[in-house]
Amino acid sequence: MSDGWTRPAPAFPAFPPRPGLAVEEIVGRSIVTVVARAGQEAALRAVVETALGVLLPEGPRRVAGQEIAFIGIGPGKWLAIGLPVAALAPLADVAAIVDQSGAYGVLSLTGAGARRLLGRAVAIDLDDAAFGAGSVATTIIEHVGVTLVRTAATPPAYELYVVRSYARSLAHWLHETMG
Amino acid sequence: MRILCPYCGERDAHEFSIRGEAPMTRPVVIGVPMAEAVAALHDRRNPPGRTREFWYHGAGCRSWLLVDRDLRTHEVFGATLASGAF
Amino acid sequence: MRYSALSLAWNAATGHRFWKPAWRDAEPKPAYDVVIVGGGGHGLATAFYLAKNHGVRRIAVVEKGWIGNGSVGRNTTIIRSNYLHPANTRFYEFSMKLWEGLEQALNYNVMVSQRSILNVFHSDAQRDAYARRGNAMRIAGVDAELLDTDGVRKRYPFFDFDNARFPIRGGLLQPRGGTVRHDAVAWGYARAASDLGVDIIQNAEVVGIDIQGGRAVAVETTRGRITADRIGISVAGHTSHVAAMAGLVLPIESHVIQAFVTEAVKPLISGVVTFGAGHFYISQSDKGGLVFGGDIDGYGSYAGRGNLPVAEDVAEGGMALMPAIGRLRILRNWGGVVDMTPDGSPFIDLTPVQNLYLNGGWNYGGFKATPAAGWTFAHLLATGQSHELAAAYRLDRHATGRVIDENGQGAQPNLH
Amino acid sequence: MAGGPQRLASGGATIDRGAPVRFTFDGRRLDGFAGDTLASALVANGIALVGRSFKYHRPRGLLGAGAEEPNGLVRLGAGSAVEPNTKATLVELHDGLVSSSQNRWPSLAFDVQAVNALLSPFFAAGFYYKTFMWPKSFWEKFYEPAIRRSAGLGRASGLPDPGRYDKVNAFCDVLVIGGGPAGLMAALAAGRAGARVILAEQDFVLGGRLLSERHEIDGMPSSAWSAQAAAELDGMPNVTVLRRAAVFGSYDSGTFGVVVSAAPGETGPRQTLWRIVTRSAVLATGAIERPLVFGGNDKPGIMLASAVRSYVNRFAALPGQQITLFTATDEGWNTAVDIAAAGGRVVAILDTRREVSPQLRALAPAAARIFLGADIKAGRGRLRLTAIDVVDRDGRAERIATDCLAMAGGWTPMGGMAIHLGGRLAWSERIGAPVPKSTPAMRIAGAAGGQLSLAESLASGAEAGLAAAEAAGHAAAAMAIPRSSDDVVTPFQRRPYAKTRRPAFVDFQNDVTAKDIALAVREGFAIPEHLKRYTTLGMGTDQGRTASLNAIEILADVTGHPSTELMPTSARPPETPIAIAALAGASRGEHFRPKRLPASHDWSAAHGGSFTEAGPWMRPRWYTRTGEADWLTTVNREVTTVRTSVGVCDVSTLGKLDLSGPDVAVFLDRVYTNLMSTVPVGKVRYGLMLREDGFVLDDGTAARLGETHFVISTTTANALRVTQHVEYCRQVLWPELDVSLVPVTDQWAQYAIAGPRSRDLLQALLGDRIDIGNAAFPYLAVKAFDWDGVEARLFRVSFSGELAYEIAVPASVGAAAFERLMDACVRLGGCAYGTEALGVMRIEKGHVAGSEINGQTTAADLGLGKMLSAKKDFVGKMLAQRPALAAADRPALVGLRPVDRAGRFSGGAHFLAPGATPSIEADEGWLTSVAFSPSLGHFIGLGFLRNGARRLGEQIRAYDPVRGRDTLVEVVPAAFVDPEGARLHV
Repeated sequence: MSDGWTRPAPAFPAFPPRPGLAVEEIVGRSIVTVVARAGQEAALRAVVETALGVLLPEGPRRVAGQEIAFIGIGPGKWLAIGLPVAALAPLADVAAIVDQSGAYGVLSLTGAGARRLLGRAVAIDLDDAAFGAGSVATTIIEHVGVTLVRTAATPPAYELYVVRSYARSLAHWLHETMG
Repeated sequence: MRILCPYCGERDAHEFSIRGEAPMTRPVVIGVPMAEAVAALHDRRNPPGRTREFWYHGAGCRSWLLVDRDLRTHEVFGATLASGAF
Repeated sequence: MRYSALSLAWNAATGHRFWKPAWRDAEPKPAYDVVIVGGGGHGLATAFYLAKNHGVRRIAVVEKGWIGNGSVGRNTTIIRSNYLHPANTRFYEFSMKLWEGLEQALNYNVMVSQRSILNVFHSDAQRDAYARRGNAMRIAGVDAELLDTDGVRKRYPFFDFDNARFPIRGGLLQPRGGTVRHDAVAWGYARAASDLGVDIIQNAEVVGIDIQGGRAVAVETTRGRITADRIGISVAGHTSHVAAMAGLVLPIESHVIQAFVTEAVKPLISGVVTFGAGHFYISQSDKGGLVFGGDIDGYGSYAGRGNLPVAEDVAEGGMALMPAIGRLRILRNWGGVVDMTPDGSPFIDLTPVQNLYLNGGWNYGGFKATPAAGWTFAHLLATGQSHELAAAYRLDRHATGRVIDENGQGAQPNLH
Repeated sequence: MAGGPQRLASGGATIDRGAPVRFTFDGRRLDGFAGDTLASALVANGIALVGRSFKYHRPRGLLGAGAEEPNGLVRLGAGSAVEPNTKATLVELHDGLVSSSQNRWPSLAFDVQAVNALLSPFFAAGFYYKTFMWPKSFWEKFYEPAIRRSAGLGRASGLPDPGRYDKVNAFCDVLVIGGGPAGLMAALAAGRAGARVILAEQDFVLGGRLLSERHEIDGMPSSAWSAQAAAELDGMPNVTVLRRAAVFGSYDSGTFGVVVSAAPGETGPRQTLWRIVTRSAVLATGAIERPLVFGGNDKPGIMLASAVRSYVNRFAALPGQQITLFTATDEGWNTAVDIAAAGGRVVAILDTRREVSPQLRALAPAAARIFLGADIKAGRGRLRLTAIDVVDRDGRAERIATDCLAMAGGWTPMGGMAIHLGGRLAWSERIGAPVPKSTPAMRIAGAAGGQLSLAESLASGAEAGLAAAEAAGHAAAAMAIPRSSDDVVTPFQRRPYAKTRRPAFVDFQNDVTAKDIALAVREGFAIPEHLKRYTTLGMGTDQGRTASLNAIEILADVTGHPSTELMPTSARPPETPIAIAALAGASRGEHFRPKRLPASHDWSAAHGGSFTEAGPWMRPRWYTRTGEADWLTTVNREVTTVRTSVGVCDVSTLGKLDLSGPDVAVFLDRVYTNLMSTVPVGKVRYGLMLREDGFVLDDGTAARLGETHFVISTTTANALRVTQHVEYCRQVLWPELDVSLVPVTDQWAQYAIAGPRSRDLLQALLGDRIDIGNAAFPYLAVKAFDWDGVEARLFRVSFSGELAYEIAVPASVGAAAFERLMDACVRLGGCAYGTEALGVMRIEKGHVAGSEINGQTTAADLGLGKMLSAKKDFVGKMLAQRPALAAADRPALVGLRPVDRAGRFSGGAHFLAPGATPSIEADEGWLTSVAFSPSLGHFIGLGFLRNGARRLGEQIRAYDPVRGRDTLVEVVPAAFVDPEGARLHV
């Protein structure tokens, strides 16, 4: 029995649009941490490919399939985006599967202004040559840990994963910096 | 100072925290003579030159790294995952 | 030449033509009773007290560069004795008493300025921790006061009380804390020691320690070999590699700590202040510059310079505590090399090598300790026995567990 | 005349005569133009006296026209926006600018403290160290306050800086520092080659000396050429041009710090800190001119010759009516030429050299008298230069009336940034100064590298830019060097330091004279570092730019050591002074550090929550209800409600780690002191972790959700440190164990439901979704269940000592879950409770927290010695056996209550025996945590007492002199309420 209270609450306040920059929260996205068991990375890669039709990225990259995307966040560690934890059951023999859907607030940032804004924020080279579509970086913005994903090249599009408890502080910073 | 994290790529050192010089032996386990255990945890060669230290990329991939660095110049020669350091 | 009202007037009248060097720039002799390695504040103070208190006559201080070039010339000039642990309380209070009479002892004005030190706190738990420390001080006969928010506001109305991320709930005040003109400490001790016959030998870097039959007998320097009955190492920041010349491996890491000074402004900050919610402490020099600093950079370093993130962190702490300093400009920024220990406390002790003695591991607390470190290290060098006030600063305390850990961070030097 | 009475009718490379600007200096309303600096506008208004020196309060005028300025320091702005000690030469003039002079009272022209100058025979270098010692007590009462009163130049506002600040990260292939001829060429070369270039220029216009000299490049005036180059750079997509950008430091791994200021009137941050990471840099910071040291060389009106040319050529402002030139170089003569060309009057040219070339002589304006081998015995005048006493090579003395003297003493390359990271300088005989050496990380171009002529500058800039671009992988064709007018620079001839009876200033701002240097040497301060520290030479806001080289030369003369041995070996940031606020950026006030907010935050804020910081988190301390007189009333009500009914508290802030894998139980056995492998699935166990050194690190719970699956909790304060520690154990110590670790603190919102009616609350809320009867769900049970479509976990754990549960749900529905809990809670007569009530109840139960687990205590100290398993090894076991940690007489945890139950005490009090005289030896321990217990009606406390375990029933004093209290207390067991724990199991 569900009376609608299962609907996740937004983590961020709303961001009014600005010229060349749209910031929107993506609410309710499934996010699951997948960690390969010791020595099982190859096996995991095989299972993911057969079961989900996706090649697990090496390193900090994003690879997207039909329903699911994987984001590399550490050696043998990924965030699986888009499918609920139950759908990842086939991976359970070779990986730890931990639901994090409640842990993150996710922002999508699009437009020419997005790169400029994020460039102020992260100490990472966001030049197309260094951080093109599919690039991922787990880093910090103003003392807040984030995972930044470049989802598209043109117009520049990014997703920003922030733990929920810090979302409002980060939103304040974004509001200030967007001017 | 920037460190080439073997997973994340080059990052500023402030994303990391440092545990200190890597001891040559596994630190402390029961059965080691007390003097050795005390030395393993506390003593440092601390050379005015190149050395290996444990760094933790807490703001990135959360890997423990062995960083090869010169204490006089801050030149970072490289970093590897610390798994299997002992 | 003794400094007096008369000598000053006479020299002013004669165009200052007859002043003599403050200390003799000595040539190394082949042998001494005691050789002290390191011409910093501690080394020079040790030489002075060896000559003054113990009558040792043949003393040399060998310095690799120019005297005062180490920690004594690169600190934030703070003196205090607001410690929690009895071993530290006793030692630093003794040091404070020596500071209070230093001008007269040295006939040199090192400008001891007891304008108070205030540690600001932000929570009930921090208040209790500071009360514990303040009470420990009072029990040991050291001055301490616990201020509430209004007490802090009265002294420092320009702190950020109302809009702060970590509101100020009070502070622990040591009225006798303050600052000292740091370079003058080196010069004052050098002059007084030189007057007592101590040889101060600059540009003599120690490159080897000669050990025969387990006894240290001489130092090899870039200006030749010098034999000595006793050798004392007092080379803050560089302890590890000098000790390594005697085959010693010590519980010490060298780290960089940055400090900053602003352009001079009219008096704004009366005493020394430390911020409990960030890494920041500050005072204002007699010339008007705000002198401030924060945490160590955190990584091992002999480079004597820090990096930008820590400078930013320090500035953030400063702006959080006192946003009135925002438009003042940083004029100089320097990095000092400090030897950090696993419990944040120093060593004044014998070493496993006979006749070789160590004064080191001062973390970032060495400057305020200068007189007492010199006094007690001189005692150790003269008698071979630890001075009772420094008896806890033993090299074997990590083996016994008698650690002196003021902040409870445990055996990781860079966390102290 | 528009733009000031001394404004020339035409010319001026950067001023906009169509944009008049009004400003004030010391209350006087004055006119200038957009494109002026405050300094140039003052010159144009005929104002020579701009400030007072630090020590002697001597009247001072502008010396330079740029960052080297030691004298022209003003207080800018008003109210909270005041900016003291600002170099007028670097202030971009704008309409409504308010400025005033400093360090004078009552006025600039009449300054009472100028009396100091009369005492200057006493105030020689090092004076302080020799005096103020008699009698001892006078130092503190009289001397020091007097010294402090005269401290400083400007005055800070004392009000919060109202400015906004920001930070930017940037990455490039080539960072070009300086936008003069060499910098422009370097940026053009690298930019055309396709490299990512950032060009940073401190000025608001690119061009550097090209704006101030009447050179020609490619047949056009040099200022026009630089405007053309600037336009090309501005148009390149791969080039970023930063104007008003002060590069202040070179840091490790190619990182540079730059402060970029907003243009006047620009909205947005006042200043922005750019953190630039570059593959390599080109240093093109130019050189600054050296003053000449002679008696009275500080009279207002005496300037650097290059500054005079800047004022005349760039700003069309004439600094005097009768100008003289005092030069040691050929370039100096250009000054006379430029003044004459602008219609100014050059009275005389004094060259220190005994011979000059006929070509040079031919440059002199016809009316100017020429003195060779000349020296100046004295500059004369009180508030402004009126005359100079000149001696020529034949010893003839003459007084010449003049109101402006231009000094050309050679050049000092600005190479400091090249040695921030430990590079070396080399002495150049050609220019008589130290110059930095190029490295692959930083190539030196133009005057900064001793390439003083324009042609050399342009060529070296192009070469450096190309090399830097190539090093970053951008192949480039060689670049054509533009033709430039000839300005061949003759080798520098050293001028011996002339002895004079009058004060001859080396450091203008700090009033250090040539005599002071000689005195310092006499007293043994004979190397530059000692000299600097003893005399304060070079320690002013101009960072010794105009003083350092003259000081070295004088030192060389006095000591006989060659200059090459005296040159600086290191330099440190900041290269130019930078505002503290610029380094801090936006992290200020409430936003000094980010806040973590639990999912219940909005509910708490709407229901009387009063918040406190807990590490990075904000947590409710209590929930005030209308009519409650004070916080203690509120907390007492919350505690009593929990003890008698039910309460709900957000405990999401505790750290949570999800651990799984085949070896997880083995792993946890090594991490915790007690056994975790024996915890049955579906049960929770309290656990203790030690640091490797044997002291307690943290406590928490481990819940076994499956055979190979645990979730463990940490305290709020230690969450990050424990995560790091457990990762170290996993990755470094035992990589052979197959264990995965995922931090899940943010995934789970977790709420404590405590009190005798907590089961009723859950029953009402959950019905038959989960059996929570005591049999099915006993103390320390854990179970996952479905809560109306939400994955939830229920734990039966208790911090309060009551029957209690914790329920966890994904944080994304945490707010809704908290509302459900509170609805049910309120219906039962319960309430939400905050950290204060939580604290009271844990003290009532004798549970330890951060005040006890403070990094200095052992398990035995905490009364938890039994948790050290004898059956296994674990982190910290070995070193916990060190004698001092295992000693029996360590202070141990006890409970305390006042003997007079109405009495009170506080945390931080120390224990002394009744009647004992306070002393370190008599100190027997201290109180860690104190609370008023509404359950018992009196204060209770926990503390560490020497031999505590054996002293129950004793009376002792809680001695608290910093609060003025001394309370007799009784030692009792550290559990005040339900010591048997019966309530946990009902």
